[in-house]
Amino acid sequence: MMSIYRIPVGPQHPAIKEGFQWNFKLDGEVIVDVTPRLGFVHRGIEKGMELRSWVQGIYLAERICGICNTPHTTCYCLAVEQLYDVEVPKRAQYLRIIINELNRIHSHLLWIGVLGMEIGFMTYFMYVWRDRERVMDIVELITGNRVTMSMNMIGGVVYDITPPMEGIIRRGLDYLEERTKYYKEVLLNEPTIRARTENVGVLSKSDAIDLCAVGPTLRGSDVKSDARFDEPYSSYDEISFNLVTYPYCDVYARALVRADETLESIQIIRECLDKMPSGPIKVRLKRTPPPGEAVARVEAPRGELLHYVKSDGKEKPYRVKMRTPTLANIPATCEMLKGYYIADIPAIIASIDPCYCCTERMLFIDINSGKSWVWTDSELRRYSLKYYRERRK
Amino acid sequence: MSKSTSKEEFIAHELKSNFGDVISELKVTGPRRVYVTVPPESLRDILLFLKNMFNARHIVTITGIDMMKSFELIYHIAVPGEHIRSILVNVKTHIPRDNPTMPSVVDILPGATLYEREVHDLLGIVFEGHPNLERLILPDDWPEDEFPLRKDWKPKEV
Amino acid sequence: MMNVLYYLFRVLIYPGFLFISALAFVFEWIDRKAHAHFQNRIGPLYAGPHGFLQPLADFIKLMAKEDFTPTWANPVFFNITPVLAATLPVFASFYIPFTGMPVLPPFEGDLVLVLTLTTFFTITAFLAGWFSSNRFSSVGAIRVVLQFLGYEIPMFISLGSAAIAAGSLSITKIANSQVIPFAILQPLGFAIYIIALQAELEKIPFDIPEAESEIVAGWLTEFAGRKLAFFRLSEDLRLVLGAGLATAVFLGGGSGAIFPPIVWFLIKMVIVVLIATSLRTVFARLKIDQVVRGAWKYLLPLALLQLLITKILLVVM
Amino acid sequence: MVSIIGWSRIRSPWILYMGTGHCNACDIEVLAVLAPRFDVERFGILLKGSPRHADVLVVTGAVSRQTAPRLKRIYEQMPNPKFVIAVGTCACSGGVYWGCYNVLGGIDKVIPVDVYIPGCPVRPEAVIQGVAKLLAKLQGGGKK
Repeated sequence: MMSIYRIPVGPQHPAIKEGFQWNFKLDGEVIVDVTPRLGFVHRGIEKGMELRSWVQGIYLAERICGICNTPHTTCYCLAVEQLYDVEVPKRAQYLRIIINELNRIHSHLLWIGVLGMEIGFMTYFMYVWRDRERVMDIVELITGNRVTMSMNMIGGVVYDITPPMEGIIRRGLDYLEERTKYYKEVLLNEPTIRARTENVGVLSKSDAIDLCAVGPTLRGSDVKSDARFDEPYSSYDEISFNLVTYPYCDVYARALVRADETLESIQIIRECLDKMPSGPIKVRLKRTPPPGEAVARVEAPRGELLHYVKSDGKEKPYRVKMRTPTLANIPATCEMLKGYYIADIPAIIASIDPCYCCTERMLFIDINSGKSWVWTDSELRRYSLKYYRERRK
Repeated sequence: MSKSTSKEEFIAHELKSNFGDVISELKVTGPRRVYVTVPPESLRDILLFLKNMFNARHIVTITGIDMMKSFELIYHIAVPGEHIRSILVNVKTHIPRDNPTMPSVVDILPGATLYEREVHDLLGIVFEGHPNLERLILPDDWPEDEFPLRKDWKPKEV
Repeated sequence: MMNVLYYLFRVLIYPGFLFISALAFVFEWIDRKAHAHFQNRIGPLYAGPHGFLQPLADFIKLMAKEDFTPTWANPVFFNITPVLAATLPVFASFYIPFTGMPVLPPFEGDLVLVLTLTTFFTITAFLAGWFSSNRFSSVGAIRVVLQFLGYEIPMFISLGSAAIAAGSLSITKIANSQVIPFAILQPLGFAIYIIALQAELEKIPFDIPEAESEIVAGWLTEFAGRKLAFFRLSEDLRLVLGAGLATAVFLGGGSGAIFPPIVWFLIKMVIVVLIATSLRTVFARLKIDQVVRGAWKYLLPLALLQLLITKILLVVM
Repeated sequence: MVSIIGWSRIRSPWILYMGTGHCNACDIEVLAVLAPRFDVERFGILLKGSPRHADVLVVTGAVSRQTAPRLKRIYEQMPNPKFVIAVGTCACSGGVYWGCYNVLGGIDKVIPVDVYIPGCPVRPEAVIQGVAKLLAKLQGGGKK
């Protein structure tokens, strides 16, 4: 029986950058092994970086992922500044914190809305995305653009926050805080959401550490690790905020982690606005950095992001390596699927909230008979229904 | 900027004492940064040492660079400091360009499966012992022997 | 001769086909506008005054689109099912007393006929999905039947208990015999009917056969152009049928103070439609196994309980 | 008769969204167009899942080699009269990914495009204006 497993290209919600495809190895009913196949949205950015000058690299780094564009530019600029061995002025560091946290609020609210859309709760999606516009207004106020902030520059920051802006930003933050608390309330005790997210896609704490998971996926399994604490870049250590973790290890925990982190981010921005030092916002630097190499780590909304930069003194980078947080989470995602029955795959895949447009194919290989077949999600769902009905008889 | 705290010094010192003869270069370039260069054969021992001695279980990624005369692989390992993933130890190795093979580290650090497949895809380095070294990133119709991240590879009109 | 003309007029124009289709478009407009306003949006605005002609615009556009039959699809069923899907609800609506008197003369047992026609529709939906030879529509078809197994029996029982209370199986008699609307006498029956109606119309939280993001558009995936127009029209017609049945059986049909029966009937139907829309707005989509298990574990016992209460009340009275 | 059909086509353009080698910024802006603040349902625009149901194909992202055949197939599955809107600078001309080896450049290298909406990411207002321009083009005797 050969038929293709394919979730069609359709209205998709962007949660990760790389499209991926799941290959399952089965022993009868139980999933023994899962291997992913990426590459559907691969554009060859790392090679593209070598064709661009250092400054042009910022604009390409920004468009690796549309949602968390700021962490990418922050990480790239931090790495290059390490090459120059220069310290960015204090005010620029605080501005970078504010922009990164605004981006985190934007990304987390987006994901919470998409979680509602994912389980068919359109009203929740509409309300959350209506309030998310408030963050984009603040971002537009500071940088002039709703989504791609292009705030960072090698040696500092491009835009500044003037006193009249602060008042608007604070009012926006108050409104956002009140709304995020309300959405967390809904998340906590709305039965249909809980029915679709509780103890689904469980990732134990030890697996999360072994498989190097990052971000909310890791912190949902009760592991205290956040790049802002592990490596306090751009004076995060001067800001007091706490690390959010939940012990339930399932999708419900990850949703709660993201909701709490949004509230934390709002506090961070307020504290930055209070303690904002005066002074210049950028440092003038030569066009090409001295030869050498540098590594920078930043906490993107989806997890720890790493940029490695190598320069040989020329005006184009010799090598730029980026590791997006989603790539780190894929082995952990495979772990979540192991040991479950075929019938559970639709629930877990939906709970991981993959980028539907890229989750294309699911290949099954029965290791006993060596027979291999590929199923469509619909056939998979039909099989799971039949499977559960037999179990219930 | 370069006030290096004791933890990095301690790690560097431990590495020096255990693998002194093998290490060709070791430096602490700043807070939370340790660079060490080793030959390919002893890479696995270093990773095992870091894992057992310092409980370093998080590999951030593997960077592959085409240095014209040889390939350079950098294993970025996060070693616990004040937090469980604070200090970044970058373990570097050089492998010859003609038959680029490297022992896989998946059994020591299971998180490295995808990074090795990515380097294999883009640079053509074969990792012996890797469970399934299939294509990860490049499209299906991509010719077998072309590796985009090599310096001598020019993008043809697609 | 005059009699035939009169009947033709009643069937085709006034309480018949034209009137019901216009009602269908109006109800779809009410549904979309209410749904949008619940979600803090405006909803259709520019097609006619306040977007009133939006459903009509959708219908005409679909009629004018290119319409083709996929090569592997079974041509016979693929072309018949859309027409069947549109005519069944209309035929069933002929027995609903919109204007106090239904289009076709009422007879004892027309409630049973209307319910069998709704069951026929489910079978048509299954055939449409199954024979359009697309993976997603075949699974959508299976889910239609699965969901049908869940909600159909509780729906019949809740209507049955109302029929027993009114002592007749003719919708018109049930409507006229209600001094106090059954919705107040039998609130449980009314609630079960509304939930079952929501499942029959495949609206959230029961829209698994159609709009699950994994299976594109369920059993409707392969239909385009005119066929899709008929299926969307049939969806609205079923809403009219469902709301009409709810009004006739549970809300006392056209009986009301000053206004003629047709006005009261329309008001009550609009109320039922708004209830359905609010259900659609407030809930998330359930999984198919949750729906089927919920129907058998909760809806069915409650329906039987309602039947028991009605019987006891009748015996006591 | 034609004017009624023309009116109905202008009043209910159903869109099908597709991302090809995109960076997600334009996707969330296209999705934001459905959210309460911009709410394109006022113009009768609905987001549809199946190519059979849609009139307008909204495409973002510079076409990557892997998604080019899929984009062509989705376009062919759509019934006439169908239109294509290229959303974002990448969809119009490959945008910031010039020189990247796995990218074909703009959408028009694969399928005919009716409306180009530049912007990186495109603003929701621009998407609405793009659709309005398409409808205006339709009004002036669009192609059958």
